Amino acid sequence: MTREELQAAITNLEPQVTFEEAGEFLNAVVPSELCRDLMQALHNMPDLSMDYMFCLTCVDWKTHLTMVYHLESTAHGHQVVIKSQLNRENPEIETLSDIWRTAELLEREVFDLFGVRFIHHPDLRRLLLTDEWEGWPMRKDYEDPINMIKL
Amino acid sequence: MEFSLASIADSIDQWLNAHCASWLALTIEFVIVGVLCIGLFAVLGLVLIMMERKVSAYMQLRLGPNRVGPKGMFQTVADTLKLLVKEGLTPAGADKFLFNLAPFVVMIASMLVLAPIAFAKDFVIWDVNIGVLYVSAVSSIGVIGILMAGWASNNKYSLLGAMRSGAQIVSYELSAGLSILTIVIFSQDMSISSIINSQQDGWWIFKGHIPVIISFVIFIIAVTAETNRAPFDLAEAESELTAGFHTEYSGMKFALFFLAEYVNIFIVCAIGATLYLGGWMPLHIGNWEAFNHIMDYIPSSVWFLGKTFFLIFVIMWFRWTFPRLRIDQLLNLEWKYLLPISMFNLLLATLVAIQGWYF
Amino acid sequence: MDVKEPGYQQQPFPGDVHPTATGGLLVSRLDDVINWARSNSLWPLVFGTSCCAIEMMSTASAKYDWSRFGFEVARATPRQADVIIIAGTIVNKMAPVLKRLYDQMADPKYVIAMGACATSGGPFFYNTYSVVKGADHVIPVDVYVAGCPPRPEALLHALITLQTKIQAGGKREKIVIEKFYDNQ
Amino acid sequence: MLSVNAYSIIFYLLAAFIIGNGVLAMTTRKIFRAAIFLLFSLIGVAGLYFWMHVEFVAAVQVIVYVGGIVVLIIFSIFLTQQTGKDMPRPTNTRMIFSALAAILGAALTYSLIRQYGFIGGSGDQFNVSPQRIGDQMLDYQDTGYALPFEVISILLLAAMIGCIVIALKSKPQES
Amino acid sequence: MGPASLLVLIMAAVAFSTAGILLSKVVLKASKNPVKGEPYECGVPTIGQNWVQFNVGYYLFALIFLIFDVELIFLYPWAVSVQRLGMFAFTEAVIFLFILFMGFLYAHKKGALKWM
Amino acid sequence: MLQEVAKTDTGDLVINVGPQHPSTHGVLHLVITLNGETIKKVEPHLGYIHRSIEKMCESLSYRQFIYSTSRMDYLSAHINNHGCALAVEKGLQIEVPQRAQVIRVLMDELTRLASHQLWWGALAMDVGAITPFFHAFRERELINDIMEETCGARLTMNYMVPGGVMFDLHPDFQKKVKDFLTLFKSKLPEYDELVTGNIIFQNRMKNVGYISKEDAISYGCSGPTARASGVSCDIRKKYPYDIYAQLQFSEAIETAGDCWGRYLVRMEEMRQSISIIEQLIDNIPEGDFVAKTKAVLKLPKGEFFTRVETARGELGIYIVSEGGLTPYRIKFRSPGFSNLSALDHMAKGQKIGDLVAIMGTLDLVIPDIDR
Amino acid sequence: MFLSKYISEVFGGVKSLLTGMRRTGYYFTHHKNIITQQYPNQKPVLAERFRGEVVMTHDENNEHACTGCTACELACPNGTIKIVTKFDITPEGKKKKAIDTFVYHLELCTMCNLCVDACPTGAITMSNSFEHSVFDRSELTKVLNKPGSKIREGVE
Amino acid sequence: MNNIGIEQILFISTALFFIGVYGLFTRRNMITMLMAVELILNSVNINFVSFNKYLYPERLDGVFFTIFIIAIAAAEAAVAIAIIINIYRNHQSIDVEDSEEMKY
Ligand code: SF4
Ligand code: SF4
Ligand code: SF4
Repeated sequence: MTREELQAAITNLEPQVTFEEAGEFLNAVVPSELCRDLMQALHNMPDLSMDYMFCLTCVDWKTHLTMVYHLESTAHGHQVVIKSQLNRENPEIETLSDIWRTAELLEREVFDLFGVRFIHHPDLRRLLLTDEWEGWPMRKDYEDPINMIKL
Repeated sequence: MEFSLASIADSIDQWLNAHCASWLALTIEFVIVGVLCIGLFAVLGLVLIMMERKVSAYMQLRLGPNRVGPKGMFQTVADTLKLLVKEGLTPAGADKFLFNLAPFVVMIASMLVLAPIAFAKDFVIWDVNIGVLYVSAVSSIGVIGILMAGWASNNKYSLLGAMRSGAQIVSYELSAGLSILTIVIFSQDMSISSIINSQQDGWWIFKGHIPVIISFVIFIIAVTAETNRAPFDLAEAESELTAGFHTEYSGMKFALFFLAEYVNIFIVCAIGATLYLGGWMPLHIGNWEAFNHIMDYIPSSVWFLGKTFFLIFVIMWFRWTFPRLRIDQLLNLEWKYLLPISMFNLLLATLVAIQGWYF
Repeated sequence: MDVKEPGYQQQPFPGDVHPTATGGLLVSRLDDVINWARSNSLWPLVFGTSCCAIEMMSTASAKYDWSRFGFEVARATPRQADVIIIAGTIVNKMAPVLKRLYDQMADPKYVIAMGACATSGGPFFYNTYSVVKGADHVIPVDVYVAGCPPRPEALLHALITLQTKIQAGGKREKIVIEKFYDNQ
Repeated sequence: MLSVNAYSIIFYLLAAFIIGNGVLAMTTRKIFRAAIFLLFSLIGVAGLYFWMHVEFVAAVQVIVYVGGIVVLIIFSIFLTQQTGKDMPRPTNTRMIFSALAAILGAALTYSLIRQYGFIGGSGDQFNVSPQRIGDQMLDYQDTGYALPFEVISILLLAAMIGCIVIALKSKPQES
Repeated sequence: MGPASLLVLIMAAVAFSTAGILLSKVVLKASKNPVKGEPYECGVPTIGQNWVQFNVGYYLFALIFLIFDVELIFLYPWAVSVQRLGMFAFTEAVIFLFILFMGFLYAHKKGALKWM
Repeated sequence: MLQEVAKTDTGDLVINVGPQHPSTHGVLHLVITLNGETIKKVEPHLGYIHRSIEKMCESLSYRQFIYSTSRMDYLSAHINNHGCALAVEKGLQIEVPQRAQVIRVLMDELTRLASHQLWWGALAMDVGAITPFFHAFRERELINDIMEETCGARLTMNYMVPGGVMFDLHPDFQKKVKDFLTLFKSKLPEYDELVTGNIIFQNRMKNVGYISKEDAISYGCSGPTARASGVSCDIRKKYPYDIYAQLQFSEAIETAGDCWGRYLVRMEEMRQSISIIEQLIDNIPEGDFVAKTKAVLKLPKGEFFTRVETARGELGIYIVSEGGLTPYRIKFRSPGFSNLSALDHMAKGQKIGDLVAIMGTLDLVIPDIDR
Repeated sequence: MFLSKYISEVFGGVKSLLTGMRRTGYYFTHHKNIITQQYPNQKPVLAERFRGEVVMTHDENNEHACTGCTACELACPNGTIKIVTKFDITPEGKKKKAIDTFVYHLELCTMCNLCVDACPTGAITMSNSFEHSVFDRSELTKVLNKPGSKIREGVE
Repeated sequence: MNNIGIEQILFISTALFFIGVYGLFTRRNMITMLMAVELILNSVNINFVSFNKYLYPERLDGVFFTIFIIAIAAAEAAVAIAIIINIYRNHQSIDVEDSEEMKY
């Protein structure tokens, strides 16, 4: 599918989605409550069949966090980026780990580094850092005077 | 043949008996035997480990130890000395008694097997009349030492490794036993000396042709497995169980396991050489008197050691070539291939022996 | 904890002959022999955390072949190892593990810090939140070797350096580190 | 070839070894150790056979008991026990009564043996070569053991089938 | 030498091992720390108990091994005599082995020799 | 007492494999639940080499951050650097000279070869054959020598810079590469003799660690791991970068999905890499090896995503720029991370010995996973 | 049928094993394939581009080309280089910035070559030396400008 | 010291027998009970061999009996352990008192 068709199809699925113009992929921004339903549809719709999640990450914009999901269809070859904004104080979003199995570890990583809580995630624990670690190190305001020596 | 170990032993015996009371002479002889055995143990360990390192090095395009002493010959000496003065720790949670007993059991087992082995003509500690049976009996004590070590260490890897090697050793004892039987059938005796004497006119591997060769192959495979050598080294499979049953052992206690492993290799190869390649018996061909006579000039101990080291080399060759089997494949190999084959081979050998179809 | 027992430091340097009691003479010789054995039989623990481990493997490989020095008996368990070569970055989560491994080694034990990361945190010294700035914050290190990664010869050189240190009975101050390569 | 004294010293050593390990095997509260002491006791018995110059039986004893039964017992201990834990102590009364019964029984039997006063030979002419055993075992006359030889194979077959049937019985429910 | 040599060998082994183990105790003053005595499990504390029971199929092999082992000891005296006694002894062994082979086949068929 | 025992003992054994374990190729920590020798569950614990590279890159300039990526997947150091350089070039819209592109691809493929050689030796060592490891390093050392001569380092080269490469090729480069290729092609049959054909090895590999095509996609597997299950996912084919589009090579695909499939795919990839190098080695165009760039690079505001095929699979580099001197956020989508997540799926129901084989064929590089 | 498959399996397996053994046996007997370089005895052959450590080149007059512009310090990704500058009085009486100490933390350096690339005057280069083993890590912190060295005339 | 005769050997076997009996009485664990039984069987074997050797040195029947007893002991041990393990699987315990309601 071309970018336009994809855009139309997604709008069709979820009218609240907005699109960003720039970027090499189609960037769709979806409210966090609707994210899971949209994703489910993207994965299951036969003409979309976004079965390959090749990246899942989060960006801290100081005012809010943005979840970024990169999806691709191995059958059709089209890609899309879904973004979803979360508030910084209490970031929460539904898990996708049952749709894409790879999301389980990736979401744990995002939880570990950004503190985003994934609702219904089967096993949400720190992944990379020790269990006693405090704070979310990839956030922009993270300070750690002991471990972090600023250049 | 003026020079022979047997004559030296005899003269010592005579000299001692002539000069002291018989009980003293006996005690001294025992002490000499003990010291000799310890010496043999130590030397075997040093030589075999060095040999292993060099063999592996050459197969792997490297040089191997060459910097400690001339041509690296003292490398294992250094290792041994270091192990001697390294701490031998006992884990706090271990069953201390059994943990420390296990190396002794393993050592005693492999020391005991030395008794019936004929190192040269008439040079044997105790030519027991059930020779080969004795060997397979006593060597099975070693497995208890391994199980003990594995259990007493209070470590999961050790326990797993010990269980593995227990199952493996007992399984492969069967086919080793069956292939030994083949030779017993041909030579009609179990004692090592008469087995060797039955090869006066040719080694069994030549005389007994097909059934003996099959049993030889099975024997080599089985003893490789019994000594826990690659490709059957699951008990200490580094990549799976770190170091297997001796994970918690250090210093000299570990060295004893290590040493016993190598001495066991020597022993099984000595048995293999005795059964199939005539032990210390020189290469004799039927009744070619001249040829046989020439061969007799080589001392019998050289024959024995030569054959044994050849077999040891083969076993090392296996180790540095093959990947390791998985535990179920290992047991499959024994129960599905080696055991049935050796059972049929046994009958075949009997038939050949009874009908006199051998040379 | 301390690897270098004070008893050893008081022993004379190899070659010195004690003119006093025979006992003293014998002990000093025995000590030299022991140090010789220890230095020539350094069995490393298979411990590599990252990139430097690959160069450590290269050192074991045929071209560099640390078995020439008798180092090749890499043990998987710390109980049987003599030297732990810290090949790679130590991060905060790994530090307790490293400490534990070191503690579980049987005496005598030696440590080589291989590469920039193990010596000082190296490339990850600044602006990282999870890297230990040098393995010597965790365990005592005997020999440091810089480089990122040090080439296999450099690791061999570190091992030779460690050997000289052991042979001298731990008195590092007196030992001159010998260099074999000069690039002119 | 050994002097009489050494001969008997070895015997007493063996006796002490067998009985000592037997007692330990029956009284230790660690089950794995019990198996090991049992093993030593059995090895001691094998040593006794060697001492008596019945080498074949000694070897059979070692092969079957040490290499087989004890290994099997150890495996079953691994399988069924919390091997690190001590076994519960038997109650004192039971211990005392059992000990009394055993000691009294032993005393009685031994006194009977003393009374009977076996007049054995020195056993010197006793010769048990494998050839003799083999010949007699394969002999189908009255003195031979050909029939038991075959029957034992059936017994072993039965045992094997029995083991497999029993052991595999509860397998499916596990997995 | 007779069976007494076994005693000698045992004593030699014990002397050798004891000497080796004691030497390090004499020469080296080992350091102590609380972690040293703990079991080594790849550098992290162990999970759960170490002396756990073990649900493994090893024991089935041991069972069958035991049976075959007994068979083996009967074959030894047979092997010594068979060549002298000739065909009759051969048939006896054929029957003996055949019966056991049946058991082996049974075990194989029942999957007892398959890894659990 | 009866109930107590029944509750506490399920006959399961939980053991740790790693973080210090010879078969985890680094500091992966796996907590394995065993029933007998059969694996019931594998739970990876990561982070033992989490070096916070992503955070660090946020304070490094666009020229500087590339070096840190060679420390991630150090066996594909060039390819990582290549990906980063591509991302920066995408942002700055730099045209890379032809010569630089060819050099880059040559280096990538040499790296891939070296990485696969190491994998081959390490896999053989994991399943217990030690000699192949040394034979693999014999050839690998030759590549290292070539690298050292041209790039100045053996492992962490930092050779690719935005706009091209750091140095021109060494004059001996072509000859050395050709020598190496002839030698390596004569040694490949030896690899087969020693390992591929070996019956023990085949039995260790076949029907072990199976993963289906759907599962492989769902787990986000890429690279040889996914291709062994029949997923066509070679970025060099799908989204060709630099001059890959003009090259003749085929994507190695197997359908077996087990360790044996992964083994065959990697062996085939080695042959493909050889053919790529052969196509290029005589046709290196003349010209600049680096494009003229400003001394200080500033990416425009926006998001840039590049995907490259490392020896382990698809590496994604996601740069968010706010227009400053340093990236605002960088995320490395590492192939090993996703491949690792499939480990539990693959290892369930297999033996411990198989776990080693599975990890060996996944070819994990732990710093690549932890970053 | 079953039997023939069984037998061919056994023989195939044995043959594959023998092939492997032939290969290792070949190497065992052909020692010319050994590729070991005996490092301390044999000098290693290093490529001239090999990056072993950063050095500052000094000519025979003990002069270097570093102006103290700190470009290298800025280019270095991990703060390996610290430059302490001072002001020299030139013969003309003008004040001129020059380096006092050029501190180089070898223990931090990643041999990435970025500093050498950045240096406008080519004052620093990568050298081949690699034997950096020390007993004390503070010995790895080096001062690159030799004592008493001066900036070469004409370098700006 | 006297020469060792049959009496001393019989003393060992008696002692071993009653040690086994003691174990059989005090132990409540099937495996240890099995061990006790093995000890008892061994004492019998010692008797057979010694009678054979000292009283009827020209014959071999004692030896044969011993061998057959060992064989049967092995078979018995195998079956016993199979049963024990089976009981354990069903009852999670091999204490004899716990498995009185055994359904076999
Ligand atoms: S020093 Fe360099 S090569 Fe070594 S681990 Fe650290 S980053 Fe990797
Ligand atoms: S070395 Fe070069 S870049 Fe660094 S301060 Fe000196 S002149 Fe400037
Ligand atoms: S080589 Fe790299 S790390 Fe070393 S000083 Fe230069 S810029 Fe810094």
